[in-house]
Amino acid sequence: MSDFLTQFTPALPEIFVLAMVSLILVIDAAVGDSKRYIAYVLSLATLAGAAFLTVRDFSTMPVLALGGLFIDDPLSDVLKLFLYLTVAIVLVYSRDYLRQRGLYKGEFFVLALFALLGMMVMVSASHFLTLYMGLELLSLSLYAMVALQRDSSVATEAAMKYFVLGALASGMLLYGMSMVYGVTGSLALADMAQILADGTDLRIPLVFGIVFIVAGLAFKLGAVPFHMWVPDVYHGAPTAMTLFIGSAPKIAAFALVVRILGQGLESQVAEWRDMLVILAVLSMAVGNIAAIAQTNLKRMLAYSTISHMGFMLLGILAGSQNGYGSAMFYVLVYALMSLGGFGMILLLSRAGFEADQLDDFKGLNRRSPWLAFLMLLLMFSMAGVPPTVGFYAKLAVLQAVVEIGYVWLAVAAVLFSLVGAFYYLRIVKLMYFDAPHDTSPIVTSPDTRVIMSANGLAVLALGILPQPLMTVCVYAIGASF
Amino acid sequence: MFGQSILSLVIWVPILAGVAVLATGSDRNAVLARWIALAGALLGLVVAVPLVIGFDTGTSAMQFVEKAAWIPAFNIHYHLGVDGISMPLVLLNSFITVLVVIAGWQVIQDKVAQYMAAFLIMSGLINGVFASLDGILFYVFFEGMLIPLYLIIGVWGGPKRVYAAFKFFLYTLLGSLLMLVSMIYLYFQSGGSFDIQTWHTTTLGMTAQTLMFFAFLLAFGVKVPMWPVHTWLPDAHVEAPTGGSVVLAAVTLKVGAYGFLRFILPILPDASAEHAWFVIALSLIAVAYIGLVALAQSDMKKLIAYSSIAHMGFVTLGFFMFNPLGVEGGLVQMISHGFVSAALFLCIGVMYDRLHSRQIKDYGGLVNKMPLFAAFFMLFAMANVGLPATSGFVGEFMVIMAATQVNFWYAFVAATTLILGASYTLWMYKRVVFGEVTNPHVEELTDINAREILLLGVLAVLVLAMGLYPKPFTDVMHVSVVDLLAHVAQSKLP
Amino acid sequence: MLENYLPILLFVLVGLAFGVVPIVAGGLLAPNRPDSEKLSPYECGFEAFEDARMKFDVRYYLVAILFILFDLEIAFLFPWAIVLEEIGLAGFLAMMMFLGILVVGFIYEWMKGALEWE
Amino acid sequence: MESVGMDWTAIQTVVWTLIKIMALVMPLMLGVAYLTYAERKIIGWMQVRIGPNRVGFLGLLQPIADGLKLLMKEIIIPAGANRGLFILGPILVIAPALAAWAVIPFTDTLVLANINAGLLYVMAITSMGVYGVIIAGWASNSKYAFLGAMRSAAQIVSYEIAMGFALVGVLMAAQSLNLIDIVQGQSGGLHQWYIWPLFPLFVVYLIAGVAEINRAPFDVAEGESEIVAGFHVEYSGMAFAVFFLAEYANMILVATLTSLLFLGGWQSPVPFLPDSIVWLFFKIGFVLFLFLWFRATFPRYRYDQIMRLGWKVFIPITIAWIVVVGGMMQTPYGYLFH
Amino acid sequence: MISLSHYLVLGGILFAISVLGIFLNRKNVIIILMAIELMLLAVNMNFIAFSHYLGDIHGQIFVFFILTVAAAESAIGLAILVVLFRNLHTINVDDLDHLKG
Repeated sequence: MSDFLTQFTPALPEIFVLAMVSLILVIDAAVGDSKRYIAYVLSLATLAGAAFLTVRDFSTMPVLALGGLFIDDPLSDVLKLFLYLTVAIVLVYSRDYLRQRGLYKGEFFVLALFALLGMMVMVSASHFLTLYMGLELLSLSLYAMVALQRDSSVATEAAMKYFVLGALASGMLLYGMSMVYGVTGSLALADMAQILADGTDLRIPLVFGIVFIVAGLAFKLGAVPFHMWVPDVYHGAPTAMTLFIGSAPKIAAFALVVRILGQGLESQVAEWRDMLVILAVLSMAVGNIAAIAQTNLKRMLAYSTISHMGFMLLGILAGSQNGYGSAMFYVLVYALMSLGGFGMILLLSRAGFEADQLDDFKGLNRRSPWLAFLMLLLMFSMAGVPPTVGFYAKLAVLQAVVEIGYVWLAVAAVLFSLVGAFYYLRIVKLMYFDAPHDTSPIVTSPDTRVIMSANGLAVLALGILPQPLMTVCVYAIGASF
Repeated sequence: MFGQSILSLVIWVPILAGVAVLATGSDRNAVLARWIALAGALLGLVVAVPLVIGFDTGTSAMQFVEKAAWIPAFNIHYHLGVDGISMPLVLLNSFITVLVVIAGWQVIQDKVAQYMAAFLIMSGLINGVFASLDGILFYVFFEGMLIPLYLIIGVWGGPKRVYAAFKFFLYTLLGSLLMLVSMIYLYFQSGGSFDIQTWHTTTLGMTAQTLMFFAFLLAFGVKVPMWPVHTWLPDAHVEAPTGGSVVLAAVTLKVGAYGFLRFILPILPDASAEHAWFVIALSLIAVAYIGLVALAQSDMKKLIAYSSIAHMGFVTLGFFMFNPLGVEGGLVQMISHGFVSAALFLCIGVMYDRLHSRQIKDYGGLVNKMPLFAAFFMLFAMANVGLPATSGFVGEFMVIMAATQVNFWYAFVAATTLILGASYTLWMYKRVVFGEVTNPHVEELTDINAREILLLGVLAVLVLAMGLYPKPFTDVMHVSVVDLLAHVAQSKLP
Repeated sequence: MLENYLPILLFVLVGLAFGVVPIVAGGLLAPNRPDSEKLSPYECGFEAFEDARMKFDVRYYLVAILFILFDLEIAFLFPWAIVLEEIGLAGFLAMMMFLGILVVGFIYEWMKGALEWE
Repeated sequence: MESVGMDWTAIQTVVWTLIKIMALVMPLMLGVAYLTYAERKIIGWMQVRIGPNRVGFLGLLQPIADGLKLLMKEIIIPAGANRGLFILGPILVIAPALAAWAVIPFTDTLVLANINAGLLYVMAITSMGVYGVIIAGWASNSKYAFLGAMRSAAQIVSYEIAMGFALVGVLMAAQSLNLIDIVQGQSGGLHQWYIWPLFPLFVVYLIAGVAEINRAPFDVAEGESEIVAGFHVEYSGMAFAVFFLAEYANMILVATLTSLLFLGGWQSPVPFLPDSIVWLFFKIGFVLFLFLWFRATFPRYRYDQIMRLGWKVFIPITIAWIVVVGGMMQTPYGYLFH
Repeated sequence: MISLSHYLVLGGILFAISVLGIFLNRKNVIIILMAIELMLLAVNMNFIAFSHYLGDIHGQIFVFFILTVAAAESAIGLAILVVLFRNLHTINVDDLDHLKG
């Protein structure tokens, strides 16, 4: 009996979140619309509680649990803490926006927390089954979140597209998994890695499986040529949902990629590296070039996401601890910037008005110098200009790529990031050089303003002192591999 | 008390002052912002003074060194230090900052705090560029200064400011990104170090050297700017406010030239020697061709901008002569150009503030209305031409001498600039200052005020001092230059 | 093992035959004199005035969706129920967690009125 | 030549199996026929009427006459109907109703296919019937048929959940999906029958069974007074007869399953009497009588009441009882539930 | 005798059909939903075949979970479809073209 219960200890944060989501679901349905703050406060409390549990049981070495399905290692614990933080910020930013649009429902919190749970399972997965279950819990929650704005035709259309392509991606991933299972006879990543390291003569089905797995992962990441859904979904979804989709799930997607390619298929790096190279180059190229043509900020940031995912893949494809560490750093930094970028759209939006057109940012410096300054930091960070943290993210992945001798890839990457700089600069130009065409005052709640300030300044502070975050990433990867 | 961290102070005092200025907020507190800015700039200059007093001219080693681990994950250090090459540049920058703040005192009425802060922050960053001994630290400052400069051009510039700001930013970024890749490559070649001095002793194959040579050349060449990647400069100058132009010409361009000395020559000596002809060719084209282009300008600012390009051609030419005279000549030319171009842009600013035009044809007969100004303007024009007894003469003379030692034809082509420079500068001066007053607006002009006299006066003293007695300047840099050339002479091939 | 399923296959075929044969027989034996009045849908005696394949209440969809979900949970319960004796308390508790989550979902549906018909 | 020999054995097996199948189906059909007769008679008695009494002795030939009459009626396929699907509907309804019988045991040994997944098979095959209903309703191109089909389908799937949960209880007690094992788990007399420990599940199963086959009082899908005859309003002649056959075959099937799962199947209620197939027939008869009794007694439920009963009463009851059974099995009193 | 590769080829064919169904179908979103289900079934086919030939039960357990997820997925897919239809009054794939740019 006690054995039965102790095996759940590593998964305590997950269990806690699940219990709390269930509670919130029922409580919110019971108290109704007038007391929505209960769900809000409980959600934040859940995140805090989960963070407490994660920190309390922080494991300094990998611990397998639940019959090898679940792993509690420093990587998962660190990523989880960032997930809590990201989701918490999303909840704060979204509050006013959702309330003004009648989307401030208990379902939003429940879906967000379920998505979080899925992500937690993903980052702690050591088995194809848990990976898949976590991924689907995340994906299904996200589909529903996008469709939460039931009376909006663009939102539902975005949800449909997201759903179809997301399901397709899952299917591809599963198909690849089935092939790898057939070759190795195992679904557990560690066993699989062991068997593959010993060598197998079933090369063809194995490569076949890897191709499908990589394609599935690329779909989930939104890497070109599997990126079609990203702009449509980012554009069509209510901005609060876009904020969510654009931040935390990227962290989980990183975990997914590292777990499968870095841990399970570690020995097959030669097989998947070339595929990732193609994906990365295409993503950086298409993402950055297509972004220039956009007039909608959400759409522009969607293409920018594509290019950032391409950059993140640079770190992964190095196939080394350094590479994974740099990709982790990249993805955490990206989540931070993405939160700020979409958060700014939320902050500037009002009831009946979406600040998602580029023109809405015109003359922001005159309307609110502080917000403009924060946005400036975020944009320069996305462009990778020091002294913002985005620079170190790029530095880290470029270094990983040069380390394996792919200097040409690094050169290509910086050339594309130059293209990227153009459209980030354009935002700064709109905010600083142009006259505002909307002079209505910007109303924000104090707490969102504080968080946004912290978010923007974090980009600068981490840019001046990036070491702590890097230490965390290096430690998490180093202690988990 | 701060003896161990003078360089840090030189960097951070202006930046913190900039933040303090920003904190004054809206234009209601413009006066306060101006005074804080002036105080910050002066303080920045004051903390730089110990660099001169305490400088040991007898050693080529780095002085005032500070070193602390910054990003251990990549072995990146907060590593500062100056030698005879960089110390004068730090001082130049700190000095120009004060001028810029004063220059913008009345002209800038819109978003004063942001304007002043941008300049102060940029000043700190540029000091950082000159003082960095760690590659990534250098890169951070090098890139970071783009942000304030981009805003300065874009927010307070003229009608084509957006175009100019973009062009400037993207050109520079292109070069520096390639440099970044090179630095990462160097990191691995040097066994995991971003230390610039370590790189000076790192062996590199010829192919790698060549590729990196061109990467660095692009990065610094854009900043210098060298022909044919110079086109952002005229645009940026024309559109930038006076302070922007001053900083751009007097300091920013030096950052590019400095990179040649700190990176290209010592790290890639073999490639530098191999491709010296290329740089020399570009420099000579800049000197001669750009001189001709300048002749055709009707906009005074553009004219001075092109003249800057030509003068910077001298600098790079001097560097690639690989002898002390050439390198020192180039350095002197850098400092001199810093004063002269700053002064000229200030002069144009003085006129622009009164008439809101930079077109030569809108002026004429200024001497009648602004005799004092005409005198200052004359001095600086002469310095730009390279008349003996002005600072401009010293640098150009040294470079031409050095070129003669290497190849007569280099010297010959370089010398054409004396003629061309005299032509466009003096022709402009004549059209603007002399002649009849044709424009009714010129009738209403008043001579320069005390603030302007102070600015131009200080610069005039410096220009004359450097022209008459350049020895203290060359003394400071001599040992470092000799040491640098010793490095350059040593092959880095494995 | 597999031969046990032969009768089943045959039985399914027989079942289909029991559907086909009477209809064919009816078609052959019974008179067949269609006319347009006779062929019009009977409905409730009135003439039909629009296509019968109309939109229907979205609640039918809801029932279908809920059915899919619950039916699958039953699929999990079946094997569990059979081996409950062997897997003991741990197995029981594991399934209780599962059922607990299911019940939460059920309560939520109930509260949200998904189970209300009118 | 060997292959020919093998073919011969195979053919022999097939033919022999077909014969057995017919031996099962024919009595079943007869049962269906006389169930309709019994229904009319019993309900007649309950309502103090006589029921059919003209054709044959006591009206015993009435079902035959009905069948012949239907055979001679024209099968009308309405204009606008989808012909293929219109015909397919009834076939898809009757085929599962019969095929389910393949695994039903009548005694320890008398079973056509003794498969381990017997109960699962029954569940699977019977739930196919709903396709026929929906296809029939949709193909008819008639609003009432369509509405009836939708109602019927929603009702069937709703009660299928409760039914499934109820079966989970049986499985927990029997620990086997094999129907013979399930019956043998109830050996030892009346008190061993699963009806006692699983009484709530028994009730749910019985009522859900009635609902599943659209019998009164859950016959809103047909609802003569509301939507004429539901999904088969447009059917006539033998096409209608097939639906009719299927409904009664399903009734007998549910009664049989109830007997097997809860009432000890062919086992004798008392130790001193031998187990026999007769017991099974008796129990089936009893359950069928209950069905008829319900029809005669209860007024028709309203549709929303039906749905509420299924979702809000039965599902909670079954889940709760599963928890109780499972929990009790973890205690020393677990034997009570075996 | 039916060998592993037969199952795999069947799985592959089903998978290919479903992918084509998603990409070539321009008519009806429901067909896409069905194609998605088919895709998961193709995967299940693979898993079961491998599981059987490897003598390893885990593959079949995985199938169980895939089935569950497939059900949840189709539930959400249908729900989105209903909402979509209410907004657009169509489920034609070609009509889902409001998001462009």
